[in-house]
Amino acid sequence: QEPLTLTIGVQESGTVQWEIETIKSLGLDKAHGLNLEVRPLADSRAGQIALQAGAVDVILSDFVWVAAQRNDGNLVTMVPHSLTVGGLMVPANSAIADVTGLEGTTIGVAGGPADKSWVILQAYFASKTGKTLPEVAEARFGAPPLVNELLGNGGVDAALNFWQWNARAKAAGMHELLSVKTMLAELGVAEPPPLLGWTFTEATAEAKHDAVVRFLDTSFTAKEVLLTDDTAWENLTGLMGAEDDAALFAQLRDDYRAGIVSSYNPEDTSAAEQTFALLARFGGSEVVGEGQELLPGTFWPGYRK
Amino acid sequence: MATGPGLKISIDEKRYPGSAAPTFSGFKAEIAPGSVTAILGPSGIGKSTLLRIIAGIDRDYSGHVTIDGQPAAEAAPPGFVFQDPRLLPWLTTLDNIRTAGTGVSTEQAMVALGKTGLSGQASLYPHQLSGGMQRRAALARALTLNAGLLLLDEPFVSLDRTLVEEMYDLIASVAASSGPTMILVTHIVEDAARLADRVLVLSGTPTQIAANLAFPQPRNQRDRDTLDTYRRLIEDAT
Amino acid sequence: MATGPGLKISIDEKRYPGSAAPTFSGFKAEIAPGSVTAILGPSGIGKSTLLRIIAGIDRDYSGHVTIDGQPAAEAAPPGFVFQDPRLLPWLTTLDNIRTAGTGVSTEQAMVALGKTGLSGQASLYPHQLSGGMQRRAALARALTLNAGLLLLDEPFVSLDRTLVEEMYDLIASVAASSGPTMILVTHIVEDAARLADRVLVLSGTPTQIAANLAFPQPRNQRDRDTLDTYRRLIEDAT
Amino acid sequence: MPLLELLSFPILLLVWQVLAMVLAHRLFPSPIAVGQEMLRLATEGKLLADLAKTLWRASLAFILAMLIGTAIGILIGRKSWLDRLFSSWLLVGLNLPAIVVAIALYIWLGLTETALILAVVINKVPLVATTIREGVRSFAPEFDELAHAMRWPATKRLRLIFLPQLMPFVLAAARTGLSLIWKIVLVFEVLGSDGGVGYRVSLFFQFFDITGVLAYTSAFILVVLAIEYGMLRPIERRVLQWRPAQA
Amino acid sequence: MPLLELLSFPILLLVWQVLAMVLAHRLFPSPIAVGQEMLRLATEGKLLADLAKTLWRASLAFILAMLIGTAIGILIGRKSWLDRLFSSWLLVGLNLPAIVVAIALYIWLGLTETALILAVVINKVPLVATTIREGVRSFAPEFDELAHAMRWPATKRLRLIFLPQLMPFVLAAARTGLSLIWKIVLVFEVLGSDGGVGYRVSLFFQFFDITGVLAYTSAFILVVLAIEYGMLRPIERRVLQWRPAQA
Ligand SMILES: Nc1ncnc2c1ncn2[C@@H]1O[C@H](COP(=O)(O)OP(=O)(O)OP(=O)(O)O)[C@@H](O)[C@H]1O
Ligand SMILES: Nc1ncnc2c1ncn2[C@@H]1O[C@H](COP(=O)(O)OP(=O)(O)OP(=O)(O)O)[C@@H](O)[C@H]1O
Ligand SMILES: [Mg+2]
Ligand SMILES: [Mg+2]
Repeated sequence: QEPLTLTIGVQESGTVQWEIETIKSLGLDKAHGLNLEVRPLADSRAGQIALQAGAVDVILSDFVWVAAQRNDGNLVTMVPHSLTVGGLMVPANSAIADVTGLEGTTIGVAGGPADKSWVILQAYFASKTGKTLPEVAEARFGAPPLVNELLGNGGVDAALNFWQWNARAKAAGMHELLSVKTMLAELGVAEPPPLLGWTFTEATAEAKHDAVVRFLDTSFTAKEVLLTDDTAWENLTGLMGAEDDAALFAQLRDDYRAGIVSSYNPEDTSAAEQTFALLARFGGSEVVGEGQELLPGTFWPGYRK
Repeated sequence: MATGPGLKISIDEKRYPGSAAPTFSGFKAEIAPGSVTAILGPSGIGKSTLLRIIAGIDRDYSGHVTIDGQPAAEAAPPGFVFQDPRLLPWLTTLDNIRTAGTGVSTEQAMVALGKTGLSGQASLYPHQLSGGMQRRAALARALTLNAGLLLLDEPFVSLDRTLVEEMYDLIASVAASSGPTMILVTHIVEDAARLADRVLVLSGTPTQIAANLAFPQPRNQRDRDTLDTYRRLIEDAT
Repeated sequence: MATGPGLKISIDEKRYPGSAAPTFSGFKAEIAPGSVTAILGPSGIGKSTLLRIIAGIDRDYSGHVTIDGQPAAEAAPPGFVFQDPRLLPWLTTLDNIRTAGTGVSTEQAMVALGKTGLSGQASLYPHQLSGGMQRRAALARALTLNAGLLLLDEPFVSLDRTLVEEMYDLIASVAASSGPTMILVTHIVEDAARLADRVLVLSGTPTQIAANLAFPQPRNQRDRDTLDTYRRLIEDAT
Repeated sequence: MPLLELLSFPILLLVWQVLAMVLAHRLFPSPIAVGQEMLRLATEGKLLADLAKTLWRASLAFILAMLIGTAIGILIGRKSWLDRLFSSWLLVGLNLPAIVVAIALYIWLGLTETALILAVVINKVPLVATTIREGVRSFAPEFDELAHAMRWPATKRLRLIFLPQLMPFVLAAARTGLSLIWKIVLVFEVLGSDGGVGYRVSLFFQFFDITGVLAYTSAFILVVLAIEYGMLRPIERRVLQWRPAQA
Repeated sequence: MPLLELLSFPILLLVWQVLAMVLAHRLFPSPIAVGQEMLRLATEGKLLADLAKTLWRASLAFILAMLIGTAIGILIGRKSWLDRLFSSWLLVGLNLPAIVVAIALYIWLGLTETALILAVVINKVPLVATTIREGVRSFAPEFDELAHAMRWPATKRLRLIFLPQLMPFVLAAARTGLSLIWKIVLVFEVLGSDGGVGYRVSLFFQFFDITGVLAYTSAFILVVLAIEYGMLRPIERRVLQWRPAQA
């Protein structure tokens, strides 16, 4: 089998590197007849630009972005990669016992007012108390590490952050009051939605169909390995930034495993649709773009697992 | 009638950075209160430098220059006509005159402009004035303050003969009314003969006083003979 | 021996923006090739303006000014001594002289400096020169080019009597050797009497030629009587 | 002829429109599309509120930075020992990435308005100071002599000889300064704030909504043009009227 | 007294060290820690390669932007009809967010070195042009008259009267320009490149590794200091030696 070449663009600092490293160290791409080229990127915006500029074939992106782009006429499509979500963190000795305790506090939010977790938290808060969270609590928006920092030094009372930053906070003694997964479940979204996915244009899917399929196979194989094989994690400690911190290592590994996608059925998109609808209702176009529902084709029909 | 200050000048050494010989070395002079002293001497001898030292602008020398006993730099501001007009280009002629001191009123400034024949130019900017007009504006500015000490570096250059006569009268009337001490640097023998009661002629390296002539005042401007004598005396000395 | 160009000046109207009256209106003059013309007149009458028009700098007027038949702005560059020294502050004296034309050699420039008594100042910057030195440098620059037309706006100001004599000799020798057409604006009767073979006296509003005197050349500089006559003639005319 | 001034901007729009029509790319919207979007965002969206927020931040930071920077620039330019001692500090300040300053201030002062404005000011001051210093160094010494002879007090010197000579440098610093400050504010609003043009632009950018980005940008540029032609130019004309007219 | 110049930087380091010791905060590393990290990154990491990449980009962009910006600034400053026609374009250019330019160029030219450098140049040119224009407008008309009388050709005018009068503005534009360009390069390296200081700094930032950020920043600042004291100041001294010494 002649190896096919595919270029993916991934954030050099992202958790996705754990999977890439596994693929490379085990030679999984070669095994699937794929020559996987990896272009490191600085951040997610760089990924979007690289995809638009045609510098890479595949990037990692969230499904809301894909839906919004499709709505805008930019025909991109995706296959799920990760289910991990963030959660609401509080210090160990916090007086906040549950979500109603957020009233009158200052909450640090990673990203900004349009962050998806923040919208979901507002929906959840409204369903529990009937009040509008930003009116009864003060929100401070900032970059993820900044939010963690402020949680650590008392600058905020609670923090809504991404999962890998929460893992670090947990390792530093903070505790998760409520995960976004729980919030979604109580809001009626039973299954966790596939927030992140491998994203490519339909044109690429057509022109490099086989290469894309082989890449997805490779990816799912790697996920399988990471899910079941502890030894595969051993040489990832450096990438994880947990060389001499066993607790952090375990925390990151377990949280990562909890979010691994192990199957994919392009017809079963109900979790994504429900989440999208929720986001559209509570967040509006700032969060989901101009479209009000998840357009068909957001998830690539050309693959299943 | 107030009388201007007396000056004691004693410059041990004044040397410009980078130049081989000092401009002044062991230079001494005294200037009597209320006198009009004309300074003559070849180009580049140090006349303007001397005025800058007296005005307290140049302090990069060793020695003592006192004005009524006070160090030059701390004495009251002199009225100074520089060798170039040195008007502030961003102010009108009128406003340039008004910078002479705090609280110079428009009327005062207009009077000074009138005396130098610039009433019509009050609202023009310096670059709109002719060369002679600029110099007259500089003279008007220096006279506005009624300073006790007037330092005039070739003030009558670029003026036609009629104007020069008017300026002689103006200076003579200032001398007569408030009696400031005046130091007048000039190359024109006539200037010295008409206005000065003392003439210092500079020469040599380092600069020394080569001649020190005293002319009795007050003189009669119509008395051509006396003026001719004075003229001849100065010409002989230079 | 080349002879300088002849000038035909006919200014229908020259009015500065914003000023009520025109500076020139219906002004006509002719200047003979190779002549030395002195222009006298009260401060602010328009002498410098006239030189700027002849040099082709000021083109904001109606009328025709031709130099040997060519429009002023297109004629060969004149040697111009402005009323202020106008040296480029960022160039040494020597380099300032060398800007006069393309390919002025250091030797040529040094010769010009020597003639104006500035050999020792070649490497100084303008701000390090005394007022009189700056003016001599400006004169040296204007003479360097051996231009056919020399425009001199009060070139001998700020010079002591000895230097003025030297400059008279210098100008006379230039006139004798290459015979340029020279226009000399001055307020000093002596300048005109010594150098000019024609004297134009300006006056009035708008400016007109009030007197046009011709003095036969060559003259003997030692001939005091003739000079005295000339002097008196000019004084009477102004 | 103010005709050229009036035509200048329409011509730019025309060029843009023609380019947009020739390229016909999703990411290169025409000015008409951008104009419509701007109108929509102003009426239905939060454009006006965002613009107000950003303008407030930018103008406050601008005024503070100009005042402090000019003062520092004059001091360093006049006293050569201060220059020798502090000009390497100025260089460090110039080259310190905005993000470092922002992080430090956000951590110490929290994600507050004060922190944002202070961060912008700290970022901009070295730029103003550097420009002004060059201006001060180019001062003509003869006016200094004049001031000296007349024994002018410091304030009179400042008003009569420093500021007029500094004017071109102040104008350069002001014109480039406003634009730089707005760009820095954009960056900081992305890092940590809950509104303002920068924040919204980064949202648009997430969806590659270039039309939205340009709508916001154009709104800001319109404000800058209004400031330029309504304020800066008239002031400039008054302040610089002494200058001989140029062709 | 070059003593002050030599002391300037050490004093800054001392102030920093003392502050770091007083605050003793994990996110406020001491200069010693930063120095060690710099050394480590230089020997084991990619600091030198990143620095080389960024320097190359910044210097090329700097030279191009200075040349083009100066030319435009002189043209607009001299011809008032050009100014009237194009100064609003310049304002638009000044206020166009870097990100818009970056996206446009990356998408049209791909993620290439050319696109990056071009984007930086486009971003910087209006700044240089604006500064130079103010300089040109402040030219003394008497030197123009002189040049006119002597019939100097354009090149001689440029060399003998324009450039010397522009010098303070060029110096201001160069000093602020280098720092601005490096900051823009940082942003653009984040958006579309796979190496360089900006790229690495944004990675450090994602882990809140302030020591790493400062190590890279300091390395660049050291280069700038070397350029300043090794090149800019000596050139400046030579070019400006005509100026009367100031106290
Ligand atoms: N740029 C200008 N704008 C307006 N008026 C001007 C301008 N330049 C000169 N003038 C006016 O034109 C007239 C003639 O000026 P000019 O410099 O030619 O006089 P001048 O004869 O050389 O005088 P002086 O002997 O004092 O040098 C003056 O009244 C002056 O105020
Ligand atoms: N800043 C300076 N640096 C070096 N030398 C200087 C400086 N200023 C003046 N000089 C020199 O000092 C000497 C005296 O200059 P000054 O201006 O006092 O002469 P002056 O007598 O006024 O001459 P003039 O009659 O030509 O105006 C000159 O030889 C001049 O070259
Ligand atoms: Mg002198
Ligand atoms: Mg004149």
